[in-house]
Amino acid sequence: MRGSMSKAKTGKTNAKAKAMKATVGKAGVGKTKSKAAAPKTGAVKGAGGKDRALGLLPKELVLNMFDLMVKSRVLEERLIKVYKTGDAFFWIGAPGEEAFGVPLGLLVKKGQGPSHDYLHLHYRGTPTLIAMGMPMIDSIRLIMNRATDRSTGGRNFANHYCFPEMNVVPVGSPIEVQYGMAVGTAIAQRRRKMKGEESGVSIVTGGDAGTAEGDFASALIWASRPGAELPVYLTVQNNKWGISTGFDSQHGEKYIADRGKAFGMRTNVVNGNDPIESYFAISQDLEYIRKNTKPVLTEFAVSRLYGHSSASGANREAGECPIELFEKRLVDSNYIRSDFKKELWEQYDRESREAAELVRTEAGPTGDTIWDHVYVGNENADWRKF
Amino acid sequence: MRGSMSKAKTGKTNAKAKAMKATVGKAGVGKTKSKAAAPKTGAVKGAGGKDRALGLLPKELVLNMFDLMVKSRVLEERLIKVYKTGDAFFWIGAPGEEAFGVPLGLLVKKGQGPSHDYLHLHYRGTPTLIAMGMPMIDSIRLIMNRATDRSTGGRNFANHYCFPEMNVVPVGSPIEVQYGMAVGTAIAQRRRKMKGEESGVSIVTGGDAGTAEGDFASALIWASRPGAELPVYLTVQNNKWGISTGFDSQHGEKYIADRGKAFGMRTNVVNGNDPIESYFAISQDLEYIRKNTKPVLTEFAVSRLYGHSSASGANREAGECPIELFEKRLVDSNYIRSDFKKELWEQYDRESREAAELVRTEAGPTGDTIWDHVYVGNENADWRKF
Amino acid sequence: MASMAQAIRMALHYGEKNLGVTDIFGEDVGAPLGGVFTATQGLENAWNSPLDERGIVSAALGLGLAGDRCVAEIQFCDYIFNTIDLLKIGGNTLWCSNGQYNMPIVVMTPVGAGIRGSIYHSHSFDAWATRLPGWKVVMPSNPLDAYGLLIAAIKDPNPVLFLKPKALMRVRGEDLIPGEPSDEKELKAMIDAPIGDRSKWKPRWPKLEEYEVPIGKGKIVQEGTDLSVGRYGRMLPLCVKAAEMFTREGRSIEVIDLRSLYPYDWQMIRGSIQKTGRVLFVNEDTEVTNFGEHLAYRATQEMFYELMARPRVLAGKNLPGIGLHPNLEEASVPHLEDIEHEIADILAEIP
Amino acid sequence: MASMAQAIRMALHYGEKNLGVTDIFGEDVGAPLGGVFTATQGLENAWNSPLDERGIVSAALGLGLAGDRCVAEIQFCDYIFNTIDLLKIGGNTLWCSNGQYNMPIVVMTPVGAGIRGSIYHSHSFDAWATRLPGWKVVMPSNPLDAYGLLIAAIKDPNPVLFLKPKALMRVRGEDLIPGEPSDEKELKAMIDAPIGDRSKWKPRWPKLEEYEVPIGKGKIVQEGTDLSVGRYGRMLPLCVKAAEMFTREGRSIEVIDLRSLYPYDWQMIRGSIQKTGRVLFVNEDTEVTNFGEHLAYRATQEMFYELMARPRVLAGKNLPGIGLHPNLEEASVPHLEDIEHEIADILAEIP
Ligand SMILES: Cc1ncc(C[n+]2csc(CCOP(=O)(O)OP(=O)(O)O)c2C)c(N)n1
Ligand SMILES: Cc1ncc(C[n+]2csc(CCOP(=O)(O)OP(=O)(O)O)c2C)c(N)n1
Ligand SMILES: [Mg+2]
Ligand SMILES: [Mg+2]
Repeated sequence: MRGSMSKAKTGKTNAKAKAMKATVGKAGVGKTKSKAAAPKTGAVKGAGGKDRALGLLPKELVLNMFDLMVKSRVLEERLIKVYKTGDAFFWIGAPGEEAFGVPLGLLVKKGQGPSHDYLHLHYRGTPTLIAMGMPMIDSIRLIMNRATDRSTGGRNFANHYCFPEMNVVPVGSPIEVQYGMAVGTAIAQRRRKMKGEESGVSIVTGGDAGTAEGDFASALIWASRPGAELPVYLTVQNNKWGISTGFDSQHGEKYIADRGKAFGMRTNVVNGNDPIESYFAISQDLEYIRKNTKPVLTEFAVSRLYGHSSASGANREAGECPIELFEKRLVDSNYIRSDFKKELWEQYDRESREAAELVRTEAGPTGDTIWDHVYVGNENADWRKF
Repeated sequence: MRGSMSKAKTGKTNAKAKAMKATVGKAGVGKTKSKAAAPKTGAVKGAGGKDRALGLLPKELVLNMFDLMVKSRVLEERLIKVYKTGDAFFWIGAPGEEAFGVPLGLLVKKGQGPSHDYLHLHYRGTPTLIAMGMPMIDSIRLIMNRATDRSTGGRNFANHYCFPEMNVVPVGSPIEVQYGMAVGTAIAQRRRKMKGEESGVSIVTGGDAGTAEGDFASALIWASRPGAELPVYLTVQNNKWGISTGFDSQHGEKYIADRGKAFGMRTNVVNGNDPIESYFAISQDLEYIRKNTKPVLTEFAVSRLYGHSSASGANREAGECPIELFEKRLVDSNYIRSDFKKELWEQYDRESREAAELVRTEAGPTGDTIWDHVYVGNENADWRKF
Repeated sequence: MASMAQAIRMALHYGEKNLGVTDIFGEDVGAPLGGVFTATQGLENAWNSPLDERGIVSAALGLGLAGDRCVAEIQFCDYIFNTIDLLKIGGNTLWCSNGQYNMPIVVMTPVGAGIRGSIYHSHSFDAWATRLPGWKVVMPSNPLDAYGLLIAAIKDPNPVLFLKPKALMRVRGEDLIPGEPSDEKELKAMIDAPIGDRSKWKPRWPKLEEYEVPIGKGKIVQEGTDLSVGRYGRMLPLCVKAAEMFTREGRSIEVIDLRSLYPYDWQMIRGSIQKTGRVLFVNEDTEVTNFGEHLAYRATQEMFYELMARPRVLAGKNLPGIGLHPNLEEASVPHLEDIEHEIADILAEIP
Repeated sequence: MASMAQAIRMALHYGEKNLGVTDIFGEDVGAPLGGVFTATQGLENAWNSPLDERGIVSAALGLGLAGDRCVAEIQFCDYIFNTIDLLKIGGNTLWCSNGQYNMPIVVMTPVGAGIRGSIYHSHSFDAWATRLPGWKVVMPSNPLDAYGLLIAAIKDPNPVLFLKPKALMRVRGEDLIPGEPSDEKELKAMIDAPIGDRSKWKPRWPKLEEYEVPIGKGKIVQEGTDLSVGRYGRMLPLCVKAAEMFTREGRSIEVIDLRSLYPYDWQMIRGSIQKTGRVLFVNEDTEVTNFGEHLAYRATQEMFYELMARPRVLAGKNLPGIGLHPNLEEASVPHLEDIEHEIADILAEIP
């Protein structure tokens, strides 16, 4: 990180749209593939000004993060609209987790197989995937359960992504089991690392309430076996809620991350509503894991801005908005003009609306596909035909 | 404890057999019901001498603990003999855990129902039960699966005790689930306590390897819910083994007890091979729980002296023997004569042999009892008769 | 008329007031939500648990050991599958302890498809539940039965699994619950939590009476002579509809609501089959190693030479899940046309 | 001849040498013990896991996602019941991911009674296993089949449950495993870990050859004409013995070893029943909602008018557990006399 930090200090003013789309050379390998022609930032001065943290990252990266955060939020709001107009049965997603999810997506070593990073996401992964280049339409096809939905073929809920070429393993509904599975991919990665082969990190995300499941603790045990420590990045997004149940009503831990300490694990607590802080934390955590082949447990404080899911209405609720906070900083530091976000928003909104309109014309899966993929190669699994 | 400590300093010399059998008035409520006429201690001088810790407890209590530890060991060795002579299919038990188990049994608030302490034991509970007054023959009937086996009716393995009148809930084979169930009885106790009713503590025991199960972590969460903290005593007996697997090969924690810290829980690490240290620790822990209605997690280092179970031969293996260590201290401090243990041993050995001989003449359960106790009151559970 | 969610709520209220229910708990069971289907709103002893199904069932077991009466909820049966070992313990505690410790607990959980719940809100649990000896298993198909079965479950000294057909939770019944005001709106005003701030809300409970549906007793929902249909839970309305269709065609279909899965009312089923000579068992759990197969097997054993047609089972397809898209869901679990088709087929069979 | 434990060990060795098996793990699976039944002694990639069944299955799932081949063990199937949700994930990953992620893992676990294992070392898992769509389920009854089925399981791109009948683990077979030295003692000296210090021990593996028992294929163990007995695992020797008894009495019993429970070899079962007109399915899992009932149900559906007697199932009693005392165990799971009695009964049935 030091490298990119000092580079950041030389960050240019008047970042161009093209610059906004560029990836940060050193730390990030993810590229955003958004095809929208971004509006100009309209920035007049720069390099962070009084906001010193801002100035520690290259300006293009900072602006790129903002862009992706907005894009992710617009997409989620589109999904909510799709739900509310009756074009989907259910919505669940990530508005309020962009300042954590976007930096994560940018810092992933993207690709397929154990030589790259695995992503064991839960149902709030949109920001990460947007940062990794997922086209909006993929998310819309999923929520509208079309046959064209790559992730699940119209079988599963919104935000239940699956993209093997980016090592995004299937997002499931059951809470917390992803932590145990991340241990498994990390075992595969550790084995390769020990043989001197190229290998990645297994990254897992999940909510605060879910850490009450034994599987979270199980992952702490397995990640820290002496002499077999795993390259696994255990993250928790603490929005202080599990559906209607407040964190503080059920949890005596001050910080969930403290639970790693008994295992001699590196732990952090991070303001996940601050993309700069999140970026540095994730970047340093991943660097530590890659270098030491040891686990890290980091807790990110995040917001839940549209309630738990459509089951609770999917309406905007009170809460710190990471995008608004970030926008203010960028405006205050003259990275963007005050009308910049609106323009960006409108552009992504258009993109998402057009995508939704297209998807609406696409067919759903037919009933006869239910037996597909029970076994590999569609080997018969129907006992009537044995 | 302070009270009994100062009292202890006045401990009498030449403790009589009768004194040995007495319980300590203040701290302990358990009474040993052993009917064996104990040999004389033959002690010539006393009050701990150079062994200051010894002197902190009443001498009668110290000698009583030694007596019960020997009795428990003799019983376990009897069970092993019963197994080795082909009169039982399987043995598992507690040789090496006496210095933890006996003090625990003496400190339990014994009785039936939530106003007393619950015991959620695992399959190494003999010392605790001997200290609570279980007749040896009950244990022998269990291992020989006779119809007279009160605990299970000949259905379950050795050391799978169940004594409702002492709140000893059924010992099961599945590892670690007892921690979650202890949470349940503790909820019942907390409710009573909050209403100002008489209530006890839920005490749970278990091994080191088993703490890898999620249920252990789950109990930490449930025990420390803010404003709903439970009167539960979470103990771990760390013998450094899970069957053939060494603790250090699987666990990155220096101390298991440290896992309680993130939950703001009182934690301790205790030398469970020292009955005096164990007695003080347990006594203070229980006092804390009774007073504060808050959980405690304490780890006891113990020995495993006859291997895991009969599956690994049930032969004496290397390891610190808590009874030998204690005997030496007692001899060195002139609490007992050097031939005292031998006498005591022989007496209990006789008692256990006679019990085994009697049990050998007793009948096993008949096949037609299998449908008994599926439902309460033997309500029919056989579908053929619906 | 009360919905099933309201009926359950009233039974639980009756339980905490009159039957010693000390704890009603699970994820989001307490205030402010009162359960994802509102079935636990306004109850005095309802509380939110950590997000931990194993902890929930374990705590229930402990409460049972302490002799307290509790009703624990697993939010969706889709999330009960990490607790099967604990449920087994619930079912074997009395037996393992030589009759010394009974386990007087109730575990309730919503089951089945029908709400576009996708892969993890559409699971069934009835076939699994019947593989848990020591438990009693019930599943109502209407609010009054839900009320009566839940009261029976709470009073039973054995562990009882109370399966809630989630697609019926909001459906209203045809019979008043004893003590229920006859005006639906009045009931709502009394016991439904308001939208918005609930912190000061308190329910006004009607003066409820005890009403028990004995565990182990089924009910003939519609009498008939040509064919018997045995089902439970959500499949009821469908079977009744199908039966009506055939009535119009001059056939007479008897429909049995099992209500209890274990112990089950064999005398009623047997009597019905002896009358009609034909039987169809309908449920929506996956079809291989399915409880309907047990019933069909038993019918074959005991009435092989009386049957006019093969006892048939119509159940969910043997798939890893139920897909979200309606095309997928409908191809996976029995729906009206499937049932009609099966009935027609069985009626057409000539021995 | 090799015992089943040795056969499994050899298949795993073959797997790590030739089929890319990277991890063989579970509680006490690695050195020094090599598994509670010695089935994993001396393997290069065998390692001990924490005492955590959920962790074991989860890790296997992760390894499967990474495309690695692993064989995970649950020490006794009695302790697999806290992982049913994870096994369901194993079975639905390919389906949920629209065919994008397969799950090429093997989970093996000892099952059944017969070793005086008492309540928690006597459970069966076959009925449960057949309720896990997406999995293949196999269960050998002799060492050679164990070798061939395990190799097939490792090669299969789907998740496979390999059920080990624990009472047969030490029983020797009648056929040599391809590559196995003909002298039993030689094999022992080569691959059995010594008593005492094992820290320097290394196995000398015979030059094993690939041998696959195709998943989904049963085997007619004994041909006959009067009655078909379908069974698997530990029930084989008993059924063969019973069949021999009847042969002496001039009756001819066909015995089928299913070997695969899902997919199962219906063609073989059906062919056999069509020949004999009578069938008995034997297994030791609890009898209500039992896999045998599925097979009996299907036999009834497809051969109702060809059957000479009701298809019968003999299984374990529907009890919460299997008691330790021999009187209890014998009254709970099928034993020789039970099987003989059932066969006699079915043979005596006059249509
Ligand atoms: C095992 C399991 N139990 C229950 C649920 C139902 N459920 C879905 S989300 C949720 C709350 C999760 O809270 P948290 O872990 O904090 O994540 P958040 O939704 O707040 O991001 C619950 C109880 C589930 N999906 N899986
Ligand atoms: C859930 C479960 N998994 C596996 C087993 C098999 N088993 C019995 S004892 C044991 C080791 C337990 O080790 P530890 O918890 O340290 O207790 P110890 O026996 O050393 O006292 C194992 C793996 C079991 N009984 N239950
Ligand atoms: Mg949360
Ligand atoms: Mg241990």
